[in-house]
Amino acid sequence: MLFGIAVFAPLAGALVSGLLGKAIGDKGAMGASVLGMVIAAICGPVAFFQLTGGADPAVLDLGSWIESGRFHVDWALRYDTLSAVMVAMVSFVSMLIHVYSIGYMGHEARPRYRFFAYLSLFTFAMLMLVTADNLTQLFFGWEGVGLCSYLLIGYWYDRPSANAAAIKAFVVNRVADLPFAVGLALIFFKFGSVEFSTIFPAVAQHGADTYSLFGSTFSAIEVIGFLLFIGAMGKSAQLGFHVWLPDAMEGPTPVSALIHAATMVTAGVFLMARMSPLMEYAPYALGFVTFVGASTALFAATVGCCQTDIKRVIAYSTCSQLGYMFAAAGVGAYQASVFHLITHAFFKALLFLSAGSVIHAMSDEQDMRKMGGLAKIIPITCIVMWIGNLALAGIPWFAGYYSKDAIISATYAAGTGIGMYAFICTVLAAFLTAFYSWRLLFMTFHGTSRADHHVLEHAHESPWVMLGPLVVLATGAVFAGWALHGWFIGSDWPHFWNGAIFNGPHNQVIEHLEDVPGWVELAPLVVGLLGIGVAYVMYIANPLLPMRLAQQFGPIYRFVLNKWYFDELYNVIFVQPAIRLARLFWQVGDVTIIDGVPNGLAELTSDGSREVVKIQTGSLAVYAFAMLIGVVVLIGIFMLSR
Amino acid sequence: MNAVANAAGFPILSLITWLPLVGCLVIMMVRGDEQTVASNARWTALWTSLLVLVLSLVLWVKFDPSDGGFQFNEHVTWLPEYKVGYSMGVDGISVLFVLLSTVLTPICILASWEAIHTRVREFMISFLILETMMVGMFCATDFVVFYMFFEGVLIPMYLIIGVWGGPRRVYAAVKFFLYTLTGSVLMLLALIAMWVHAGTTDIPVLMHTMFPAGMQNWLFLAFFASFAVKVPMWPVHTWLPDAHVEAPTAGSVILAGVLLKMGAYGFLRFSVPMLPQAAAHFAPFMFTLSVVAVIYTSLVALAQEDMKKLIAYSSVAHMGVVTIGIFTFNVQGISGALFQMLSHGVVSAALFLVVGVVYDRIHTREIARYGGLADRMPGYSLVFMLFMMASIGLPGTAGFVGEFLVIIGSLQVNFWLALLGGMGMILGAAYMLYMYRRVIFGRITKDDLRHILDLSPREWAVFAPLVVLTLWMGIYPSSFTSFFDASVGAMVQQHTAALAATTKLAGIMH
Amino acid sequence: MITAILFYIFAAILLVSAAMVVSARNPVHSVLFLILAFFNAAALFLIAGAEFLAMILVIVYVGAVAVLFLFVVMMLDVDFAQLRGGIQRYWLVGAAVGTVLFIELAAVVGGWTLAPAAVKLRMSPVPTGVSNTDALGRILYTDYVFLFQTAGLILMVAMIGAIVLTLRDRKTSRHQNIRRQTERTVAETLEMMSVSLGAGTTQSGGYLLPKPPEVEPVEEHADAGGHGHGH
Amino acid sequence: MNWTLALPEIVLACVGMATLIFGVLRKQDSTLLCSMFVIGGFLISGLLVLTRANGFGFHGQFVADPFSAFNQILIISGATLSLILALDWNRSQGIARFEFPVLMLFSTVGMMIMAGASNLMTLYLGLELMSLALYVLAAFARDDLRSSEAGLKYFVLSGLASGLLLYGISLVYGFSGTMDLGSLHELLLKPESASPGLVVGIVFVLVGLAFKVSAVPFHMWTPDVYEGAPTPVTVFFATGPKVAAMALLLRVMGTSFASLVGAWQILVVIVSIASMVLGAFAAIGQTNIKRLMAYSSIGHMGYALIGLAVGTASGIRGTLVYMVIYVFMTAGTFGCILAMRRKGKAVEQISDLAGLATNDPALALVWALFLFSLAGIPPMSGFFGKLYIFLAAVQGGLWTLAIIGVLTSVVGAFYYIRVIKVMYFDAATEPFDAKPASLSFVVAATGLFTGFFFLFPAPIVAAAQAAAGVLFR
Amino acid sequence: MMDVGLGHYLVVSAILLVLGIFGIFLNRKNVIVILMSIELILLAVNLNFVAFSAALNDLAGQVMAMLVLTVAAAEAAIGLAIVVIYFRNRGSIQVEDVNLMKG
Repeated sequence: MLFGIAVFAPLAGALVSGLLGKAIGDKGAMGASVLGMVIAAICGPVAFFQLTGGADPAVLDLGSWIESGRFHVDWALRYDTLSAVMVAMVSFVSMLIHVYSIGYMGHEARPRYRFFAYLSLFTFAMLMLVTADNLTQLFFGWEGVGLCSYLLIGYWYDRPSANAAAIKAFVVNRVADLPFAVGLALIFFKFGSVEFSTIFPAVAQHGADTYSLFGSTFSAIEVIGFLLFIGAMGKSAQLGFHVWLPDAMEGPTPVSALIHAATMVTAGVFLMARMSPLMEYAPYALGFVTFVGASTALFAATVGCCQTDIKRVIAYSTCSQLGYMFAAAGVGAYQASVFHLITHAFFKALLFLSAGSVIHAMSDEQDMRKMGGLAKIIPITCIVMWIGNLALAGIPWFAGYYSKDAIISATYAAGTGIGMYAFICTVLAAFLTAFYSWRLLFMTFHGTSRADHHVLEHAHESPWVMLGPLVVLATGAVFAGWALHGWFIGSDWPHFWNGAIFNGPHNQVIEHLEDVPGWVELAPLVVGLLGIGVAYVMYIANPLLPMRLAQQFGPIYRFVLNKWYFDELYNVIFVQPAIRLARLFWQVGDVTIIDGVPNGLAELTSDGSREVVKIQTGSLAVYAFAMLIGVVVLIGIFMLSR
Repeated sequence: MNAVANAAGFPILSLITWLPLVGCLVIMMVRGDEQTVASNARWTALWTSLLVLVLSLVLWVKFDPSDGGFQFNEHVTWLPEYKVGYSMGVDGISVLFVLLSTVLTPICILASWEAIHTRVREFMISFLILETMMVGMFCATDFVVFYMFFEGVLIPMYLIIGVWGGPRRVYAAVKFFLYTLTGSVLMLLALIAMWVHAGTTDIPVLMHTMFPAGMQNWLFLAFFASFAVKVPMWPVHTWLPDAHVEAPTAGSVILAGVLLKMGAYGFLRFSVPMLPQAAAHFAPFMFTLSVVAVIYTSLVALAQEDMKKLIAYSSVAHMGVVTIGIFTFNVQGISGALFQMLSHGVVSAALFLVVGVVYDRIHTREIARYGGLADRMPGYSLVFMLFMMASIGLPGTAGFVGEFLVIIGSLQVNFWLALLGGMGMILGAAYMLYMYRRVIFGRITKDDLRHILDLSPREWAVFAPLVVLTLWMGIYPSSFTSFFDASVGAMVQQHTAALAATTKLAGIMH
Repeated sequence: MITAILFYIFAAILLVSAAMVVSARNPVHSVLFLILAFFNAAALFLIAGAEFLAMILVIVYVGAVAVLFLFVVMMLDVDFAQLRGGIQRYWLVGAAVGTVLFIELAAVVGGWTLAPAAVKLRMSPVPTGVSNTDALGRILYTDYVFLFQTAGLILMVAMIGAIVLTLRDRKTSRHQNIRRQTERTVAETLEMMSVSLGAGTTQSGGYLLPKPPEVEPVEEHADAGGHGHGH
Repeated sequence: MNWTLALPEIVLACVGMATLIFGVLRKQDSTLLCSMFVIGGFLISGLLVLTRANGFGFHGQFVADPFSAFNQILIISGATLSLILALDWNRSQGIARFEFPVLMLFSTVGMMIMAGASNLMTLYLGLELMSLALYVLAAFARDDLRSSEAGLKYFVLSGLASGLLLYGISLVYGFSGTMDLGSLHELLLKPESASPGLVVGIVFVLVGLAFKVSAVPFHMWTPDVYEGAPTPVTVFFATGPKVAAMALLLRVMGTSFASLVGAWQILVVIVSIASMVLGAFAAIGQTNIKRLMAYSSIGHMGYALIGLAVGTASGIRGTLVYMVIYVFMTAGTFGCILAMRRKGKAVEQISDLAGLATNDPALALVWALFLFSLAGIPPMSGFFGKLYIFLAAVQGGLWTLAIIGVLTSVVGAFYYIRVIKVMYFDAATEPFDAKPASLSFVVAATGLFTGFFFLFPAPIVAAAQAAAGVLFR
Repeated sequence: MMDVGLGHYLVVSAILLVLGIFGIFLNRKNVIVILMSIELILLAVNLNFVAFSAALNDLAGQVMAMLVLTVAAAEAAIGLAIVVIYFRNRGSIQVEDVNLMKG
C-alpha cells in the first residue's frame, strides 16, 4: 500500500502541477509537486524498511492492460527487495532534487509549474520502471523516462542547442529501445508471457532453446540477452549510445542530477539486475555486457579528463561509473552493481547539485576555465563537492569506496579473460576518475580566480533551500556505503535480496569478493591517490603543464577533447546519409519515379488522345476509308481465324 | 426488413448508416440567405452526426464481444436473380470502425465550423453522405453492397478535396479519384469472379468458401490493387500526401481517420479469410512492401517542409505497420494491426486537426513559417505534444499498443520483420520531434505569430474527446481489444485450419 | 451462248460506266454514265429473268432518280472549272484495301454452294407457269404487305424530309398569291402620272404604285403556300 | 395473319400521318400541338406494346415477344424524352416546325419495326425508315452549316453502311435461301450449312449494325454528327437508334447466328475493345461537351457489346440492362446540356460550365450524378450496368474484355470527373438562362432513375431476364 | 436463265460494290458523286439479289430488290435535299470542304 503511494504520489503531483499549474500558480504547483515527492520519499523508504524488516514480497495488481490472445499484460507493481531499494532511492533523491529546484529555478522568468510537473512525472516514470511486474510495463516506464528526459533537456525550448540535445536524447534512446522491444517480443515468443513471475522459473527449461539468425543458430536466451542489453546501453549511455548524455547537460542542472543520479541512466543497470535470472543463462551476452561496461568506464574517463564544462566532466564521470556497474553485472555481481548504483546516486546527485550551486553562484557560467578560487566565496558548496568527489574516487570509507572496490574485486574474482580486461580497464578508469575529479575541484575552487570580476561581485553562496539537499546528500555520500554494504554484498546478501536477484549455481562471484588478493583491493586506492596527486601537480603546482602537454600530444589531446569524434562519426555514417537518403527518396523516389510513372501515363494518355483524334479529320473520305478498313480487317480476321 | 433479429431489436445498422442522409435532406430544404443557410446547415449536420453517434453507442453497449461472428444482422432481398441481398451486420472487427467513423464525423463538422465559410451547405451534405458511405461500408456483409459503399466514398471525398481544398486541389482530387478507382475496378472483377465461382456474394458464406489455389492468387492480386492503393502501401502511396495537403482540415481528418482504414479493413475482411493460401503465399511480398513503406516513407517524412505532408507520410508508415500485422496471421499481429488502425484513426486525425488549428490562424502549413508557438499557445502545445507522442508510439498512449502488438506478432514470423518494421519507432520519433521543435519550440520571430491565440473553447471541444480516447486507448486498451479478440481468434483459427487442409491435401496428392 | 455473250457485253459496259461515274471530272458526265450503268444493269436483270425489276429500274432510276441528280447538278450551279479533279492522296493505299476487299469477296462468292437445306427454306418459291410480274404481284400485297407499307412510309418520310429541308421563303423567290391577285383593284395597280417632256419619272418622284411586296405578311404567305404544297 | 401484333406500330404510323395532315392544314404554328399529339401517340403505342399478345405476324416477318417489347418500350421512352427536350429548344433556336415531331415519330416507328423484325427484309426497311428520318433530323437546322454538314456526313456514311448491310443480307440470302431469322437459326444448327459466303454475309450485317451503334471503327460519324445536329436530335441519336440497332444485333447474332458464335465472337470482341479504348482515350482532349458525349457513347457501346460478345443469356441480359441505364443517363445528361444557354444562345464548350455549382446548384448536382453514373461509380445506375456486363463477361470467361473494360472505365472516369471539376471547382462565370419546365422535368425524371436505380433494380433486371430468355428458347 | 453462272453475276456485283466504295472514299470532287456511288453500291446489291433469286428460284430476292430500289430512290431524294441545303450554307460541295467539324 505504502509502496503504491510511493509510486503514484509523484504522478498526482505532476498532474496537479502540470494541468492546474496555470490556475493555482507557480507556488501552488511547486507545492503540489514537492508535496507529492515528500509523500513518496517517506513511503518509499518505509516500504523498503518494511521489507528488510521481514515483510513478504508481493505483487500489487492494478488492473488489466493489454490483452490479445495469449498475450496478456497487467498493470501491476512488483514489491521485492530490488524494486523497494530502487523506489526508496529514487523517491528520496528525487525529493531532494525537487526541493533544491525550488531554489535553483527561483530566477526563472517563465512559469515554473511545467518544470516541476516534468520532474515529478520523470520520477513517476522511473518508479513505474523499477516496480514493473512485467517487461511491457517496464517498457512503459522505460519510454516514460525517455519522454521526460526529452521534455526536461529541452526545457529551455527557446535555445536551439537545448532542443537539439533533447531530440538527440530521445532518438538515440529510441534506437536502443527498438532492440529492447524486439527482445521483449522474442521473450513472449519463447516463453508465452512477458511477466517476470512466469519467465523466471521457465528460463532453466528454455535454456537449450535456439533461435535462427544471420543464417545460423543461437541460443534463444543469448539473443534475448543481447537485445535487452542493447536497450540498456541506450538508456545507460554505454559506449556507442553515450552520445546523448553529455548533450543532455543542456537541461537545467537539477535535471542533470535527476537523470544521472536517480533516474534514467540507472534503468539499464536495473534492467540487468532485474533480468538476472535470464542473463545468468546467457554467458556470451554477459561477457559482452562486461566488455562494453569496462570499455565505457575507461573511455568516458579519458574524455572526462579534457572537458572544460563543469557539468560535462561530471556527465562523463556518470558514463564511466555506469560502465563500472555494467562490468560488475556482466561478471555476475549484480548485487555489487546495484550497490554502486545506490551509492552513486547519492554522490552523483550531490556532485551535480553542487555544480548547480556553483553555476548558480557564477551567474550561469559553466566553463571551469573561467572559475577558480571559489572555495572562499562558496565554502559550503566547496565542502560538499569535495565530499562528493571523495566518494566518487573511492577514497576509503566514503560511499564509493565500498561499492567501487567491490566491483573491481568482482571483475578480478570472476577469473575470466573478459573479467581481467574489465579489471584493467576499471583500475585505469579509477586513476582517471580521481584525476578528473580533482582537476574539477582544483580548477573550480582553488588556485587563482580566472573569472570576470562582474561575475565575482555577484557570486554568493546558494540559499538554504539548495544547500539543505546538498548537505543531506553529502551525508549520504559519506555514510551510505558503510551503512548498506552489509546488506547488499555482505555475507547476509541472500537473505537481503530474497531472490530478487538471481545468481546461477556456477556464479560464486559475490562469495569470492573477499577472496581476492590484497593488491587487488588496494589497487583502486593507490591509483586514486595517484590521480589526485597528478591533478595537483598539473593544476595547482604547475598550471602551465596541461597546456604544454596538450601541445605536445596534440592529436591525442584533440581526439580526447572531441570525445573520440563519436558525434562526427555518427553524423557522417547515420545522420547525413539519412538526410540525403530522405531527400533522394522524396525528390527522386516519390516525385520523379513513383509519381512520374502515373503522371507520365497521364501525359501519354493525353498525347495518345490527341493522336487518336487526329484520325478524326472531319473528312468524309477518311471516315469511309476507316469503315472500309474495318470491313476488310474484320473479314480478314474472320477468314484467318476460321 | 424481413430478417431483423438482433440485440437492439430494430435495424440499428441501417439506421446508423442512412440517418445522415436524412440530415442531408433537411439541409437541402433549408431556404434563406446565405448566412441562415450556412448556420442551419452546420447545426443540422452537427445534430445529425451526434444522433448517429448516440445510436452507435447503443451498438457499442449491446455488442456481445464473446461472439466471434456477425451481429445485428439484417437482410433484405435486393437482386434476387443474382442472389445479392442488402445484408448488414457487424463483427468484432468492424464494430469499432463504425464507432470510429461516427465519432470522427461530428468532430470534423465541429472542426470545419469556421474554417469552411463558402458553400457550407454543400460541404455539410458531402460530409453526411461521406458518413453514410463509411458506416455502410463497415456494416455491409454483402460484397456488392460493400463495393457500392467502398466506391461511393469517392464521390463526396472528391468534392470535399476539390471544392474546399488548397491551391493544387484539382490535381490532388483527380489523383485521389483515379488512383482509388483504378484499384477498385480491379477488385470489382475479383468480386465478380468470386461471385461466379461461389454463386453468392454473402461475405460470411464467402469466408467459408474454398477457392482453387490458382484462382486465389489472381483474386488476391486484384484485391491487392484496390486495398493497397487505399491503405496506401508503397509504392502507390503518393496520392495520399497530395490529397492530404490539399484537402480542408476536416477532409484530411476523415481521410486519415477512416478512409485509409478501408484498405486494411478490406485485407482483413477479404484477402486473409477468403484467400488463405494466396495470403500466405503473398505474405513475404506484403511484408517487403510494408517494411519499405515504413522505412522509406519515414525517411521521406523527415525531409518534408509542409506539416500536413509530413503527417501524411507518417500515415503511410503507420499503415505499413498495419499491413505487417495483418499478414502475420497470428492473434497478436492482427489485433495489433486492428488496434493500430484505431489508434491511427484517432491520433492522425487529431494531428491533422492540430495542423488545422494553426492553419486557420496563419493560413500556411509550411513548417518554416512557424516557431516558438509554445510561448503564445501553451494549451495547443500540450495537445500537440500528446498526439505527437501518441503518433510515435509512446507507451500509455494509443499509439503504443498497436505497434507493440505488431512487433510481437511479426517476431513470430521473422526477426528482421520485427526489427525493420519497428524502424518506424525510431524514424517516427526523429521526424515528429523535428517538426514539433520547428513549430512549437524556439523563439517567435515571425510577426504574425506574436498575437496568435491559444485554443478556443470550440477547439477544446474538438480535441477533448480525442485526448480522452488517446489516453484511454493507451492505458486501458483491453476495453477495445476485447471487442475483436473473439473475431480475430476465430479468423486466425480458420486461416490456420485452411492452410493445414491444403497441406494435407498436398500430402495426399504426393 | 448468246446470253453469255450478251451478259459479258452488258456487264463490261456496266462496269466501265460505273468506273466512269466515279472518275469523270464533270458531274454531268457522271450522271450520264450512271444512266448508262442503270440501263446495262436492267439488261442483266433481264438476263436473270427479272423482267419486272428491269423495267422498274429503267423507269424509276433512269426516269426519276438520275434525272433528279442531273437536275440538282445543274441547279447547284457549281463552277465545274473550279472543281478539283483527281483522287485522294492515299489512293494507292485505298486502292490496295479495295482490292483486298474484292479478293476477299471473290474468294467467298466464287465458291458458291447452296446449303442443301436451303431449298426448303425459301420464302416464296417461284410459282410455275406464271409470268414474273404476275408472280410478284401475287405476293407483294399479301405476304409482303407489311414491308410494302413500310416502304410506303419510307417514301413519305423522304418526301417530308425533302420538303422540310429545301422549301424556304427567300426574299428573292416569287410566289404566286392568288388571293392578292384576284382581290386587287385598279386603283392600287394603276397610277396616272403627268410627266413633263424630256424628263424621266424619277424627277417627279418616281412611280408610287404598285409597291413591290418587299416583305409579305406571314399569314398571307401561309395561306398561299400551305407549306409548300403546289410548288 | 395476325396484324394486331403490329398494332403499336400501325397506330403510331396513323397518328403520325394524322398529325402531318393536321399540321399542314392548320394555319397557325402547330408545333406544340403536333408534339403533344406525337407524345400521346408514343404513350398509346407504349401501352399497346405492353398489352399485346406474343407471336409472329405478317408471314413471319414481324414478331412480338418480350424481347421486342422490352426494346420498343425503351425506344419509345428515349423518343419521348428527346421530344420533350426538343419542345423548348427548337422554339428558342427558331427551328420549331411541326415536321419535327412527325419525323421523330416515323423514325421511332422504324426503330420499333427493327426491334420487332424477325426477317432481314423487315430489318432493312425498319432501319431505313429510321435512318431516313434521322438524316433529315440531323440537318433540321437547315440554315446552320454545322447541322447540314452533320446531315450530309451522316447520310453519306449511313448510306455506305446500309449498302454494306444490304450486301451482307444478299449474301446471307444467297447462301442460305432465306432471310427469315428463325429459319436461319434452324439451318445453322447444322455446322456444314455455314458456308464461307454466309459467314462473310454475317460480317457485313454486323458492320451495318455496328455503324448504327457507332462501334469502332464504324464510329467516325458520331462525334461530328453529335456536335453538328441540333441538340435534341443528338439526344434522339444517342438513345433510340442505339437501342434499336443493339436489339437487332442481339437478335440477329444471338438468335440466327447463335450457333456460329465461335466465328463471330472474336469480331465482336475486337469491335468492343476498340470502342471502349477509343471512347475512353479520344474523349480526353475534347472541349465541346457534345463531342465529349459522342465519344462517351462510343465507349458505352463498347461495354454494351461485351454482353453480346459473351453470347449467353446472361450477357444479353446484361446488355439490355445496360441499354436501359444508358438511355436514361444519356438523355438526362443531354437534358443538362440543353440547359446551357446564355441569352438564348446555346453554348457547348466545357469551359462554359465553370462554376455551375454556384450558379445553379440543383442542375450541377444532377449533372454530377449523371457524370458519376456515366463513369460507373456506385451507387449510380451506371455502375449496375457495368456490373451486369462484367458479370456476364466473367461468367463467359472473357477476361480480356473484362480487364480492358474496367481499365478503360477508369480512363473514362477521368474525363467525366474533369467535367465535374469544371462545374464544381472552377470560379463561377455568367449564369445560364432559366430552365424551361419541360427540361427540368426530363432531367429530374432521369436523374431520379439514375440516382435511385439501386433501390429497385429488380423489375428492370427481371424484364431484361425475360427478354433475353426469348432469344434462348 | 442459266446460261450464265451465278458466279459471274456475283463477281460483277462485287466489282460494282468495290467501285462504289472507291467512289465514296477516293474521290475529291463533289458530294454528288458520292451520292451516285451509293446508288452504285445499291445497284450491286440488287444485282446480287436478282442473281440469287434466279439461282434459288425464289421470288423473295426480287421483292427485296424492289424494296431496295424504293429505298434507294428515297435516299437519293433526301440525299440531294441535304446536298442542296449544304450547298446553300457552304457555297461549295467539294468533298474536301466538308470538314468543319473534326477532332
